[in-house]
Amino acid sequence: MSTIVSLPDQSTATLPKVSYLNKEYGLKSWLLTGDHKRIAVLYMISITFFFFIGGAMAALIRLELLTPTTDLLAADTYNKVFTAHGLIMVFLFLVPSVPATIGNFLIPIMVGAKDLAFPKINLLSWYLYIAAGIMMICVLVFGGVDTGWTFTTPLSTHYLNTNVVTAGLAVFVAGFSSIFTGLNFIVTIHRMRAPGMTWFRLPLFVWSHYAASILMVLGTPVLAITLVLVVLERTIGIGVFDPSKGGDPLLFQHLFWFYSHPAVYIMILPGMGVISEVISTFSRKRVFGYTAVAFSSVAIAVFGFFVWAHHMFIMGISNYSALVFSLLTMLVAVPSAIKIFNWSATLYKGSITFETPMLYAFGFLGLFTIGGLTGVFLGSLGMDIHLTETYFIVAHFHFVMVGGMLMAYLSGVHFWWPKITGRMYPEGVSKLAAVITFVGFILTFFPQFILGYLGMPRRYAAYPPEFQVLNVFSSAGASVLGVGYLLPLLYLTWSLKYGKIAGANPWQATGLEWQIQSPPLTENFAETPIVTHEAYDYEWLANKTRNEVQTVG
Amino acid sequence: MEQQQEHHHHLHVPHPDMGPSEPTHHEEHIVTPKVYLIVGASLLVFTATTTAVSYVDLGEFNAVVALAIACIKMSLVVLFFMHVKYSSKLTRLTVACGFFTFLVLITMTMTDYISRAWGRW
Amino acid sequence: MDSQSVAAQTVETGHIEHEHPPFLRHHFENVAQQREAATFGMWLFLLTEIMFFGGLFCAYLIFRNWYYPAFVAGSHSLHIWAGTLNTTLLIISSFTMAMAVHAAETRVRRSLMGWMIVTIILGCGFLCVKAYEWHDEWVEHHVPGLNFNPATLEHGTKAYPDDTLAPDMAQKTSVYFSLYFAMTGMHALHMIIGVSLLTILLIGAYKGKYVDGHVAPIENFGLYWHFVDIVWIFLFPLLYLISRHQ
Amino acid sequence: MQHFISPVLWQFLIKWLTNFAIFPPEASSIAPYADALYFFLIFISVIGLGAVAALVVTFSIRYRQSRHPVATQIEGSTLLEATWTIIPLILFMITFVWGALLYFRIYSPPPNAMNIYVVGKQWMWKIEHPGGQHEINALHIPINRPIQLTLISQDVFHSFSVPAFRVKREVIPGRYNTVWFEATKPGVYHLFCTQYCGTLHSQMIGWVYAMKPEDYEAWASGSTSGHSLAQNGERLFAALGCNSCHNDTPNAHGPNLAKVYGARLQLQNGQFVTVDDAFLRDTILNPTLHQVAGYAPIMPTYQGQVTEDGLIDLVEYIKQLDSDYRIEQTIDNSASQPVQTSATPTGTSAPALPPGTVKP
Repeated sequence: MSTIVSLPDQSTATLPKVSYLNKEYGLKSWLLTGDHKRIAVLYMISITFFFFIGGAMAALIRLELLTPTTDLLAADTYNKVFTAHGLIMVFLFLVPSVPATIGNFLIPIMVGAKDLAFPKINLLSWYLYIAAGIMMICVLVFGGVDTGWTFTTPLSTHYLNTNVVTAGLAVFVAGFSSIFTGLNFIVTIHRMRAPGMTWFRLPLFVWSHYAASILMVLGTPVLAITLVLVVLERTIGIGVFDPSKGGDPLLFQHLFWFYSHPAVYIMILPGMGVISEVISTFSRKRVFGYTAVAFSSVAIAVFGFFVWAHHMFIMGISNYSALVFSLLTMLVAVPSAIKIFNWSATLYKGSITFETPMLYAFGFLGLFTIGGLTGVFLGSLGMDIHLTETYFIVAHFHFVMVGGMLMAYLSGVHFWWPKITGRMYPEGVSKLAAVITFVGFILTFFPQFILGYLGMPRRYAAYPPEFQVLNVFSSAGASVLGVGYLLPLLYLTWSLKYGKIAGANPWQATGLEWQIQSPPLTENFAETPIVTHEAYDYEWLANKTRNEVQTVG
Repeated sequence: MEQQQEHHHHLHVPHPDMGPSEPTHHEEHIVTPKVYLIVGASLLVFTATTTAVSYVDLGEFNAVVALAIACIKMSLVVLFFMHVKYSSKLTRLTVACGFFTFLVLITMTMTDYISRAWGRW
Repeated sequence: MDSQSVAAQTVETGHIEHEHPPFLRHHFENVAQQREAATFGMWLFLLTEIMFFGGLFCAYLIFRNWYYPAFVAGSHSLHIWAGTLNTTLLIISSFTMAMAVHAAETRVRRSLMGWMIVTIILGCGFLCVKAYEWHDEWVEHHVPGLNFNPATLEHGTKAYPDDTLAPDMAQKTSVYFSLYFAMTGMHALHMIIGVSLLTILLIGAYKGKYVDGHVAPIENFGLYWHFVDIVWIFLFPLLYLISRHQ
Repeated sequence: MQHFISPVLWQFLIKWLTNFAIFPPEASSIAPYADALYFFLIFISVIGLGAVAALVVTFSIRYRQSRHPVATQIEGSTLLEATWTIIPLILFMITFVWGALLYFRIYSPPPNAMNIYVVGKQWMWKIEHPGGQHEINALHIPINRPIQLTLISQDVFHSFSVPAFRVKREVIPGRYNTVWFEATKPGVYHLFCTQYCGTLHSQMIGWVYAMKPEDYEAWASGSTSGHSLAQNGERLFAALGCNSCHNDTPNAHGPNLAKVYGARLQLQNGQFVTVDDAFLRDTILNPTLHQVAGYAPIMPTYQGQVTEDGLIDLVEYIKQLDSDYRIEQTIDNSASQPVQTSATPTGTSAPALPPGTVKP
């Protein structure tokens, strides 16, 4: 199979003498760093940790659901396990996944800046994340919490005696961590671009992070105040959401989903940015319809604020209101469709190679398309009545979040691994991992669509026996999926020491980040770059390489 | 190269290629204390007005007047104390964006609450 | 690409070409860029604050429509003099803060410190009045969840003896007071944070900072302070001035 | 033969063959409509996914590097992009309209529907038929007759879901939600709580027994508690002293409740409101929130004094009041005989209180 990898001669190649990794040593130089790349690495280690905790919870869930009865976990334990899975995966993995790691690493480099606008706030964001993580671990250690990640009132405020307050505060703190990340990105993208880096020369990765950041900055505070009210209601007993005091529990749903629906786009948009970069690089071709893809990110961000009540169609909101929200939900599906088709069209007349990031990106295309289209099922009013709160919705958002975002994250990690570490991951085993992940994913979550239409409710520790066969398939798939996720952990760690030396631009990609050494300098660029070419300009890259060869010659 | 030459002067004009929508270097405009004093005094006058008006029975317009005065006061603070009148388009856009999203939250939530009692289907 | 030699070069020649005041952080090209970035960042933070209070305002709007008589009664039980006094204090403090920014821009240290001290005093004054009001509400059993007693609102208040409420509506005043305490509490929390930050800035100003062209911290704090003022400008009519004429 | 296969796998295969559900039964008049939309959505999903898959696979084969070493740079194509904006948009709009029609079909009960009350609580369903049949985690209904459920929760959010009927409605505290269906096939179907409601959420399940009308009649006459909801309501009405004001005497303090159900009333704030179950329940708990024009706001609140079951009894009683005669009869009854306790648990534990009131 043909490949575009161009590594330096391994017998003579060395890693650069000075890079962000070895400029300073010692724990302190990491924990007090202002360098966005080091913070990105800190984030990457932390979210991997929490991903595997959340993953362990998922494993317990799937094990419990092997049989129709509650034989592995008691019902209350099961509730705590799926709550922990949801809270950790949403707030401690998915929301920060691409933005706080790959985004943090790359956004300043892609816009041609030395760092994010506010390095200290960036570090603060990581510390807030860690604080939230520690609080979440305390919640788990001291008895867990069983609200579900949605904190539905009045269950969370009056009917549970688990650690709801601590969990709520953990999410509150994690929210501020994400606000600061988003704020930093927006300021950096507006104010720190290198000379010549116009808006329409920005890589699509930056555009999608810009859109996601807007959602983080404007949406998260509403979740924060909602959780404050929940905590006050639980501790003091004020009555904003409590029907017995005249409050309205549906108001909680409104405020919660005002954040938590855009949060879905916070999670997926950065992943879409990764896919744009990867597909362009491995087809050696400018992304088809750059402007449309860029604007569709912004459109998703804007429309994302108008659709939240589609989580409440059966809750007794006004029928007129339901109509409006359903219509807007249909509209928000269009930009995603545009993106999918534009990525597919990017392949046309390209020169395609199939390295691991590309395989993950293909996986993303397929799974996200299914996830998006099943979202249309749920946005359609009448269909939603039957499908919501069943395994159909579980399958839908796992296709989008895991099939979409996690595939994109893994694609991105593999794609930029040589840039982050200076070394290549092993190509053969990583391709295997990509295929295993894809197969395992389909096996795990596709049966859940069928279960959902059958009516199996989500968050059930025990279920009627006729659902068992499909659940067994799902659990079997989950074990395959688990292997798919453990493999990268192993071989990427291995590659830190034994991977081939990558050189500055192993993929022959056009982004600014590929024009500097791997791993980069602490200040990213030896001198402020002056940008004279469009994003994804492969002719410019070819000319540049030719000139360099001539100069050296 | 023309472009490169331009960039040698980027001390004062850091991003010359950015569109006109985003002037990065606005003139530092120092507002005079006189302006602050006038704005502060009118804010106090508006406070007195809104308190006084609340004792007059205007029916439903009491709330409208109270909110209108609050909006005027807010505009004064935003435009003068917070210098938005003298700021870049980006700042104005940011402020507008904040209020827009706030209105989305309120109006879209209200679409539900207002229309719940409308005719049954 | 010979990155190593380039790297070595950077370390040596890093920022030589720029004028480089001590407060310019290394990753900015120049002072203007740094200041603009800081101000823009502050504005974005204020956006999050708008949405933070936005959730409360949204709740307020809904419940005011539902339980209007309860909101009238709740509002009537507040001291209008305290609300008006606090509004006045905050507006004056906004003015003094604006003057402090002006003093920093014109690089006059003494007047900068003077205006900051006045602002701190006014802020503390606001908090004292607020604390007095809260104490009063505690005494009157108006704190939802802790000592709320709807019966106190069934038969009118001193200022409004005709304000009788049916028992079911009197219970709904707990929603009003829940929102009242959540809103004024969040606002007061912002005031406390503001006063603390201002004290830290004052120490900096005493040491001679902020009058050497590095106005951004003062300017941005000013934005924060004015924002807190704006929140109160809305809280005042919404909480204190409902139907005072009845 | 069996020992060639592991016993676990063998059991699994047996289950596979005998007990493998893949599509829910279509047992209500709505189900075919829901399934039609479902298959339409699957159809467009397959088309959409097929299009993307075809593009990706074809291009990956035709333009792989070994066959097509140099990429041709293409900026984009407005025509193509407009095509794949407009075609999905049209499909999504069709879905929207279709879905909306289905939604209103599911949530607009026909006027002649038979009403059954459902109270959700942690972790059981209490079903109350107007005829006085009380059920826990079971719902008996006749087929070929529209059934409207009036749902309310006593504590947290629940959700009433019958997959075989393709209907579901959130059951929330503090207000009535409604849903309706018409079963078409006799049978026993799952009833689930689908909104996470605490520890035993997965035990909050039951069965819906759809029966032929004659079987239903037999069941209904065999399982009644002897007192219809309206009769219980009548006793409660008297015990709470409602009739001291709502008695249609010339100097009554409260409005006459005869024929009030379904009437259009003017409120004090000038608005008009149609009296339905939700309005009745709400005025009992928050009388002055919906103060009827022409009466003084003197009615006390019954918040915290009447259980949801009691409220249902009262609502059902007021619904049945179609003449003044009934009220007078109530007054006579309450005067002549003391309130009698019935077999409901509230009554037995606190004999002084009628069923439906909250224990002090």
